[in-house]
Amino acid sequence: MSIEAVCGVLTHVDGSSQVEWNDTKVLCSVTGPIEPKARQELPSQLALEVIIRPAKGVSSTREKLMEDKLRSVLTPIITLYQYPRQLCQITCQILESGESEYEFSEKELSCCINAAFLALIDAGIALKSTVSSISLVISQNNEVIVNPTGAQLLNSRSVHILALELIKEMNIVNNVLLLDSNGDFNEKELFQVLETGEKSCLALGQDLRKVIQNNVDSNIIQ
Amino acid sequence: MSDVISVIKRQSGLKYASIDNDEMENFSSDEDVPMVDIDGKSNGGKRNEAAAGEIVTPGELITEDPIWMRGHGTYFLENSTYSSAAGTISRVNRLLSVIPLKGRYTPETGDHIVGRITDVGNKRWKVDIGGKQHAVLMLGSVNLPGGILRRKSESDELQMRTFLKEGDVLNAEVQSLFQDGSASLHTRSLKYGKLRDGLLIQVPSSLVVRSKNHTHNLPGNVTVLLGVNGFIWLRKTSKMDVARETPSAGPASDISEGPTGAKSLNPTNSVSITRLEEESSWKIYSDKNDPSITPSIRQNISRYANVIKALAFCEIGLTHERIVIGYEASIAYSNIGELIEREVMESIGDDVINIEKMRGNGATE
Amino acid sequence: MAKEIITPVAESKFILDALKENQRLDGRSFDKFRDVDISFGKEYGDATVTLGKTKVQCRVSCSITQPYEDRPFEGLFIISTEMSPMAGPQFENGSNTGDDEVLCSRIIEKAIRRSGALDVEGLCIVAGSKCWAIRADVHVLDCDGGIIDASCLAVICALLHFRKPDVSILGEQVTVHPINEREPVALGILHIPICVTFSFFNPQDVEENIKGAGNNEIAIIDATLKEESLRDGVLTVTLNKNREVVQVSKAGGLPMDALSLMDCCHKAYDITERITDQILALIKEDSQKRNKFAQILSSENAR
Amino acid sequence: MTENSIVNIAPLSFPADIISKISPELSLQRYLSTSIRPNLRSFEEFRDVHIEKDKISHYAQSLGSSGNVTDPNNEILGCNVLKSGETVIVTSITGGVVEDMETVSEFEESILEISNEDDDTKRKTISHYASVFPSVLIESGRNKHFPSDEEIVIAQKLHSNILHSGLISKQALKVSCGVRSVDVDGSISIVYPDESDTENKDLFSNISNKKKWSYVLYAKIAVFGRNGPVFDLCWNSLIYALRSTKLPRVFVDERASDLKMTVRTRGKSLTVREAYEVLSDPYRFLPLNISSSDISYASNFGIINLDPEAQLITETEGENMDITEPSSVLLADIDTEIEEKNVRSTISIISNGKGDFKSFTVVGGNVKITSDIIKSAIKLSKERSLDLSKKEV
Amino acid sequence: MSRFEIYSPEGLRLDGRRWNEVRRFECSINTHAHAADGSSYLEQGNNKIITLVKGPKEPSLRSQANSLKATMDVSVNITRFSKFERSAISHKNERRVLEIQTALLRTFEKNIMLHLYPRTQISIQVHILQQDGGMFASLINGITLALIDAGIAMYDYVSGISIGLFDTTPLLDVNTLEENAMSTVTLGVIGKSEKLSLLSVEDKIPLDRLESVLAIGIAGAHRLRDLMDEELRKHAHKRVIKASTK
Repeated sequence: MSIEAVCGVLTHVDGSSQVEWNDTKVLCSVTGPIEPKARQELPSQLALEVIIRPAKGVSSTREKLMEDKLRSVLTPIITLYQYPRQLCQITCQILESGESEYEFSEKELSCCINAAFLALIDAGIALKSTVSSISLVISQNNEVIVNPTGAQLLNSRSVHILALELIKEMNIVNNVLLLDSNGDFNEKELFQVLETGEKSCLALGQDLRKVIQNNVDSNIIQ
Repeated sequence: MSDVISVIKRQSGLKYASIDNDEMENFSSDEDVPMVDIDGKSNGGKRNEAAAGEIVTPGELITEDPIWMRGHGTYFLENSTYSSAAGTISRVNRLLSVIPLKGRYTPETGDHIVGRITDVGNKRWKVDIGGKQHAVLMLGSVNLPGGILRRKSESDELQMRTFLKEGDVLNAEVQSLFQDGSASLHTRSLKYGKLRDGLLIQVPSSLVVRSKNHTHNLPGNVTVLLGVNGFIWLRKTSKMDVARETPSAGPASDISEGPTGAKSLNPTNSVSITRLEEESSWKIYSDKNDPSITPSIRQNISRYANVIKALAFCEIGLTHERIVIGYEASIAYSNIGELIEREVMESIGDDVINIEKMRGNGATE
Repeated sequence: MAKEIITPVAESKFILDALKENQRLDGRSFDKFRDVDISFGKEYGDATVTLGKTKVQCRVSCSITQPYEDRPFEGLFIISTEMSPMAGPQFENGSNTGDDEVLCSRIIEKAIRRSGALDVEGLCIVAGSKCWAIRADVHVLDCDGGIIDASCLAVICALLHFRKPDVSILGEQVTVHPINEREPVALGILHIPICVTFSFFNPQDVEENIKGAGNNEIAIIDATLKEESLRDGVLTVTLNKNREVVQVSKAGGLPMDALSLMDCCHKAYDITERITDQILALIKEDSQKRNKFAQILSSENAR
Repeated sequence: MTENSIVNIAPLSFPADIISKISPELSLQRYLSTSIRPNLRSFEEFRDVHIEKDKISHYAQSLGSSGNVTDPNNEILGCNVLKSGETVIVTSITGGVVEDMETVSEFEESILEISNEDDDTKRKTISHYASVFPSVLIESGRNKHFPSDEEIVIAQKLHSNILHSGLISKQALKVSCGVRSVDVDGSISIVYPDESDTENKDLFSNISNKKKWSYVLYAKIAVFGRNGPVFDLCWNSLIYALRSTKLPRVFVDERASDLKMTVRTRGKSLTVREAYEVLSDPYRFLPLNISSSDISYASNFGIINLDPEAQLITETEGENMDITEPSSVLLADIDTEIEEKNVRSTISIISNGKGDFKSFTVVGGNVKITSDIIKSAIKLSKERSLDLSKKEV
Repeated sequence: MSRFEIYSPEGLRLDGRRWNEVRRFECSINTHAHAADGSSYLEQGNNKIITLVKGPKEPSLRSQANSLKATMDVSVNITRFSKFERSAISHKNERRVLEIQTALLRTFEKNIMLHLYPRTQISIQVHILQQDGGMFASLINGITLALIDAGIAMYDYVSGISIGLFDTTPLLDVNTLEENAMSTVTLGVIGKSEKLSLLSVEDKIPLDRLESVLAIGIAGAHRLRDLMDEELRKHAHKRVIKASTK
């Protein structure tokens, strides 16, 4: 089932987007570039404050790890040097996790990456290139499933999240921004995941472009 | 509002039997005055004008006569004037104001005050004078070593701490007031400057009676500096003080020697510009106390301090005569420490009032 | 970084003058509550309330824990209201020690938890050793004023919408039946508290308000963010349908005549009735929709 | 400066350590161009790892001496000290016993039984596996009371990787509870279900179906002398510690097993079964059986582009080929501040040396990740894991 | 504990008072002249409260100074021995205490003429030595007295009162036993007017009863205002006599 995304949902932030994919729903807001607090300020580049809040309960160490991964994905694609001594606040609120939180966070993280990307564009922050992210699973009978459901995650052999940097109208993969695989797998399966992942990331990239397209259309009155 | 349920006034005081459950409060025998009839006389302000000197409390209607100009401590709605503080009413030719019983010192221009430096900042010192805000002492309005005529230079700014630093006590005069009522001080006369060889006590500023001169030499070789802001400095009488009291032979120009401890090098009283330079030498900002203070002088200083505290306790206005009378009355108590006992303080207070009445000179209002 | 909302003087004067002429920026009358739009998520216990531009989501989750020693017969019920910069630049992440945040969470606490809206005794599984712990997390997604009203609505709707797994007990042994095995059980909701917030403005000067008999202070219902930042006083009344005042909180602010406060309470009651009916209708409609194709939901082992 | 004098700008030259301070990037490139690294290791050379025999754990002392345990309140169940370069990691495992709250319905329990009868080599679903609860403390001299982001991220990564690696199954942590009975002549004997004969089977059955307990493992990981990313060192140290971990036997007093007590609160009466006082036996223990096939070791790599201008002008003529693709180089085992600061893209692999992986993390950063970089990283990680698995615990 | 009657049919409460009787109300001002500008000690029933007002003074942190009006802060210290049993944890930043502090601050912010003291700070500290119900109301009275003692300009008294509702009869000025047994309302009334600066209802009350409870409360509050006023005038009178002999 394809991704449903919409931009510009919130009013008191610079950019926002809501992404729903296969019963995982994430709302992301971007505020920036704004004045940072003294301790956050970086002399030469934009400081990123990444906040992820879970669907249930209060944010804990699990969300801190997801924030660290999201930050490592976003840092290379934003032109940080263009906003010295400024701050950009990226807040992702997970509305529906779509997976059992104790063991997994892959589906939520891939949705957060896509939502953050759309929100950054909605906020008009300069990006070097684009990103699209998907989660994959190798099931018990060793076949690679893209964008699994919560149940498929539970009885899988290994879980993977992949974020690729796309350039040239999101048709060409420039680099692997993040690949995080856990569970039992070998080299062959790893490359198989990379291959399948690449194809579906490109497909997702085109969907994201369409979302951005009609967001721009709706904003600019012809 | 449905009619306020008026509640019956209970005549006799109720003795509350202490309820067996001990944590219930058991009333002392005094009469517990429960609800008073709402529309009874005691509640609304008296319709007629509140007389001068009469006590008012916040929210009370003072007058409905629009001719009065409303001063401090009052607020008004159309032509009725209300009091905004608890205190006494003062009507001075059509200016109506309420003087609060207690309040912090409000600086007036020309006040002789004692203060403590709290902050050294860009070309100014912040001085705590016990008021609503700290006063400001500009670098420009201070005597600098090397005489009055020296121009202020950059290096002075850097050396500000060598003149006056945090914690120093000084006496000064209020030069002007800012828009929000805070004071700007100056010490451009030898009378003012850093104080040493003594002890600082604080009393409510309303107790210090304003007079022409606030520096008095007291018997027992002690000098008192009554700051109008309630900060009082007691110290050993210096040569300066002696020179001040005895009418000086020389042309007593307006530059009277200040008790800033600046030693006059030649005892002759001829005042000359050169002498001024010597006087305002580095000594006036030295922090060293005079080593030759004898224990007896120290005792006198602390006795005076306790006397002043006693007078303040009895809320008696502080004047030169009363302090001396109080000192003499306190001789009866050999142990100075005893002076701060409640009974002793009250007896000193009474003695001062009685002796003063006997002497008939009364308070120099 | 929490940056105060500073409305320029010209704008604040304009709003005040408009109020003096009985006008509000968004054209609403003084007593008009913004229309409430409530939507439920896929999983049980997920309600999102939209009040004009204000958007608040509440998620209810459950787990099994040990009851408190001094209350062996009662389950646990926790409400957490944490703000995030998503709601607006004036909020810091996870901060709930600011004056307004404390007041907001305390009012919701009094309105729902202390007032016994949720029957905590029904949460007890084995007295003294095992009970349900219900947790309601309020996420403020967008803040355009009226957070307290929207959050209280969101929590109540989420509680009504929530179903916990069925539990069977034999002796000490407790077995939890996953949702696809046995129909989940609803929570016991004893009454439905609805919060209504009034904002007060003083058109004349202060003396008139204190001493004057005029009583012409302005009271508006459900202020937007701009009106909130300019108001002189605030009153939050919580009522339920059976004419009970659940809580009232006027924490200082512009002194108001007792009569006009009573008048506010009566206006609030009419709004309460209307919204309660709206909620109950929506809940019934949602449960019908669910039973038609009770699709298999992921099992509810919350953290 | 007079107009006509030509200012000859002599090239400034600084000693190496000053360059590393002024522009660490340049100094790193200079090192790399001479194919050695600032820490004087070759590109693909790992720091050697040295581990101490487990001396301080509760059981280590008893095994050493005559078998009876010297210090009963030493709660450490397993421990490991790992030295690698300047960094020392001390991991200590402690444990606790907790009652199973989330009891699973018979329906799900039956699935559990069926699945673990058949071959347990096939990987089971994740709900069969448990994990350790680590807390990481990187000693930095300041006494701070709340963990920094880095410590939280490492601890959470360790927790989720152990869970996903299937190292510890929930069965391994199940408690088979013994009963302490006082015989008629006052002698205390503790009997355990799996050891005792069948006659007091019923005694155990009524306890086992009443309450179920399981062990919980906590790991305290202290890092001294941090000199670069430490996740892989922490993982390896934790694995060694787990391999040496033993679980104390747990028993319950006999008379406590069926005592009931009524409690009256607030007008309601309530019968509370005597809470079982679960005690741990200081002498008897069981080794923690972690599945040996799932033991795996971690290694980390960094990738950096070689900046052509910064190359020292070397004689080899190959130097003047046109630079189309900035050649990137794989560095194994990042350490020292210069490398950590300048290497943006990292690979972290946890593998068991036989070609299977447990975790594989690639952070792209600004360097192009090609498949042969990944292949060479995999090859190196296999060798690394092999020699780490040979170390004696 | 045996169920004893909170309110007997004859109309007597636990401590023997009638429904409309206020507890013993004794207050004195200028009790800590050296420690603060304004101070008061209040005993309302078994509530014992010390209030200290420092200011208008130089703000401690430069950042707090507001150039238009004084800034205020309120800190309430509930001592651990104030209740019948000693409380295990200190109440310092309990949310309930934070809420009371905010409410008190916002009540007096509107009553004090802050614009007369720009760039200054007024800090109010309240120490609750003993509490026996209606604590919130006693805090209001304590602060009003201390502010007046400090000579700070304010528009009018703010008198606080608590009223319980025992199914239909309102009981004025409740103590702990009554507070635990029924819903209570706390009012902060401005001087002799019927304007409420503070209104707090913590438990359920029927809407139709609220009006009569407010009416009783306001009458009670006026009563307390008169008691405070009486004490103030006595104290002022003493000082004026002493001062006139200067």
